[in-house]
Amino acid sequence: MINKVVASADEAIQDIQDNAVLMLGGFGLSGIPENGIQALLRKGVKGLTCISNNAGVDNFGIGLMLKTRQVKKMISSYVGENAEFERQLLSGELEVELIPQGTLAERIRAGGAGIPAFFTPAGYGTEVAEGKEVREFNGKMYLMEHWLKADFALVKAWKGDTAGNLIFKGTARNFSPMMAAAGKITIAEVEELVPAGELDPNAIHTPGIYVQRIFQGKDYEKRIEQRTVRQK
Amino acid sequence: MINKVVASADEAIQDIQDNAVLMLGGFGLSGIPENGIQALLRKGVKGLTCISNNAGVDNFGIGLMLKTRQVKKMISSYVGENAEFERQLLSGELEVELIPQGTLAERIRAGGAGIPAFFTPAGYGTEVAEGKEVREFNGKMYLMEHWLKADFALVKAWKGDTAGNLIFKGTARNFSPMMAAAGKITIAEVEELVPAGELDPNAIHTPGIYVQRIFQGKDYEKRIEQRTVRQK
Amino acid sequence: MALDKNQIAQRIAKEVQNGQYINLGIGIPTLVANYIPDELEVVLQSENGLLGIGPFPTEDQIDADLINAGKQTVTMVKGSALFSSAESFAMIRGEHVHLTILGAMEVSENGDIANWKIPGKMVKGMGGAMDLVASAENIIVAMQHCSKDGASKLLPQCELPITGIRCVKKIVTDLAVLEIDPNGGFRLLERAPGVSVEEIKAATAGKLIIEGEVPEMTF
Amino acid sequence: MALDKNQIAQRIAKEVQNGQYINLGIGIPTLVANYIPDELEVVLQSENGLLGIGPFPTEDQIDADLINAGKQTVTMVKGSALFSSAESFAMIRGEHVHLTILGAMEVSENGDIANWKIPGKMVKGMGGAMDLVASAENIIVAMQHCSKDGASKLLPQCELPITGIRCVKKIVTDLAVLEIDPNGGFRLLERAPGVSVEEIKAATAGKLIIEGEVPEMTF
Repeated sequence: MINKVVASADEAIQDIQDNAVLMLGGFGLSGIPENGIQALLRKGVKGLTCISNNAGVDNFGIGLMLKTRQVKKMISSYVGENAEFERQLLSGELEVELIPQGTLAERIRAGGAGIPAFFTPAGYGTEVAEGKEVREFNGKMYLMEHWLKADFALVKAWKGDTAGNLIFKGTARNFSPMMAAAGKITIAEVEELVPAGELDPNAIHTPGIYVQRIFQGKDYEKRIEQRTVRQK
Repeated sequence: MINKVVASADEAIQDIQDNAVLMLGGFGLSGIPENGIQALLRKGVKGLTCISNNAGVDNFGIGLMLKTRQVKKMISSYVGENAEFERQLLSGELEVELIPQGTLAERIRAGGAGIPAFFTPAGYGTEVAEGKEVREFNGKMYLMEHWLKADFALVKAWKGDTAGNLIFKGTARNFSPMMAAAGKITIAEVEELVPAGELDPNAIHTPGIYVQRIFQGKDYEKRIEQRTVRQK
Repeated sequence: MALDKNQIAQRIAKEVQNGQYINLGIGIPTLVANYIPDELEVVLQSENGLLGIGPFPTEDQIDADLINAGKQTVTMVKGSALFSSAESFAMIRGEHVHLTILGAMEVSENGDIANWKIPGKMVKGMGGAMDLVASAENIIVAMQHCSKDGASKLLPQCELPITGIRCVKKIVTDLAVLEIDPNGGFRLLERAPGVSVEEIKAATAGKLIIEGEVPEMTF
Repeated sequence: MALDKNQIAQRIAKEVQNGQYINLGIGIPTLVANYIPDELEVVLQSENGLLGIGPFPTEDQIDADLINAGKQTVTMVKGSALFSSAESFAMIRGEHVHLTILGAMEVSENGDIANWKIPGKMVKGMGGAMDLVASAENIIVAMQHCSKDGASKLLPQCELPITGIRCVKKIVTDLAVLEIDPNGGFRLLERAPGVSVEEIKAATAGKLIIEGEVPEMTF
């Protein structure tokens, strides 16, 4: 088996240059590559295009990279938890492309799966359709949407092995499996890194072929956005 | 949770009528719905269109339904293990549509995922491309391919629960997860049927939403086509 | 008297049918789950990758890796399944989810819905709403009949950027239950208890269709 | 002397590079696995849903639910992963598989390949071959230089229905190693031990490019 292990987040991201296109896994703050984001902050790389469903919150996740002005453009579906984001957007400092969430997920899947374009009904008749090819199939209208790829994909998994196989946990899986496949270089950080052979081959969410580098993450904060509880 | 359990294969397939379009899971004889096929033989339903990667062998799997002339048309990628098949094909008794295996898998996935068409490079420049829309993306040529759906999908899983969640085993998974999603009515037979809550939600291959009926299968033969062994 | 949020949710819960897979949007729609009768077997889908949403967790059950689409901590029920966002929207786009309940800023009399953007003021993004409204076979909107400044949200046509066209089937507001007529118009089905047809007329800018006696809601 | 099947496989194994993900077709390509040096870290992909094909099983390891694309019983290695056919061809179509080795009935001098159909005689289907040749960055063909009746299988253009166009990079036959020249033609790289350039010329119907001394193969 091919060994994909690198020593640290800093080593994993060392060749990410200014103006790179990145994908970052996560839905809200759940499943974001915390270690990778910290390393990007340390490296100070700028002009990034970040493809991520959300943009973090003011002081966590991608929100930290917005504060340091490292992000030139966000490609997301929902960014409504972030005042700094809204400020940069309204002032024109930040480019933003908003994409329906299912279209975003499928465009990323298409990027990994070698499908340059596909048709979806989402957004037909709305401003999302502007400039896009429209076509009718079986009496329903659809938009043609193109694949999304990235120079680097940063994903965070629950468990991973030295061959790059990944298992996610709960709803922290979200966009990460598709992003892992759509990144030219995919960097996986994991809560628990094990030798190849220790994960059940039948339970793997992301096969190692999609992962170029993997490292043992540390100090996960796993911040919760909406802490909703009930009494026992 | 919605309970999807039916008592038997015969009950599960009772409303499959002549001329129905069926999808049947399996690669070669691995993972085929043995109980469902036996029930179709008993019911004697005719004029079927069968979408399945292979057509079984002479005396097992879909091959049995070819012998009884229940199949009007096969949509497959590889059918080279079946003399009766070849005879019916050359005599014109059987219609056959051959599709590249990856295109077949993706067309079925598209059917389940609400994507009416997509582009793939497979088959460009070959007779598979005849009559199809061709388009260039980033300097490479692609064919437009359409979704495939079925009136009924018959799949066989290793474990399933009463809510219709499925886990497959080994390479017996193959086409079944996509077919489960692409069937209007999906019938799952399982080696082991357990109450909802006993399967790990994180290890499920086919979420129960795609399965309308599930039953405990029996008497699995699991015939092996190429028994290759090495000495200890 | 106009309904409160919980009463709107309670009235919508009556629309739920046995055996349905349901996606509940953020806000009032999330509250619907509290009113679905126990005898109905239904499954709640969360578009971030969960079928079978359970109640909020107790303190000791909280798991940062298990949230709903509103980023709230949740639990799973027996028979839940977890999956990726691509699989989740395959379910939605492929019309496997039977019922979508979501909020709106505006609904037009032909069933258009606007709920994602106020130009120059608010840019949160559409999230999964555009996918949901483009594909669900039944879409019910939960909202206030009028905005805070008293302007009707049931319009001849939407003024805000729309989320989807000709997709809304039914609307439950604090004042009324209405359905979109296939030929255009809000057909008034039920009044909130104590709310008159005249009050609803006054609060509806789009074409209101009234036929015969309009009964009061029951819960 | 012309190579036997195992020698063809052995020579192809020299093309394998460290770190590659490789898809091996049915027949001679399957034999290549036996000759990949142990010191290379490579992973074999089977398009029916397995990364990390191991050796054939011993009698007591046989599992009907674990086969390769040739329907042969196989085992897994440490670090294997299982997946669906859609995921498998996502890997292939998405160019994550670096090297595809497959058999052919005919190869043309511009790199077209035919290997799935003989009109009126044989209809087995293309299986995954059309997907593989449309997407792999490196495609090596393993085949006999001539058919059983002595006709060359290296042609100016394919006569049988083709599987893919301009895709083959290299060909290893019982007589020679050749690569497809970007401008068309079979560039002769190596001769089988004891086989002369003249013999290869005589067995090649398409344009053969010979430059300087052509060395004998080493294994």
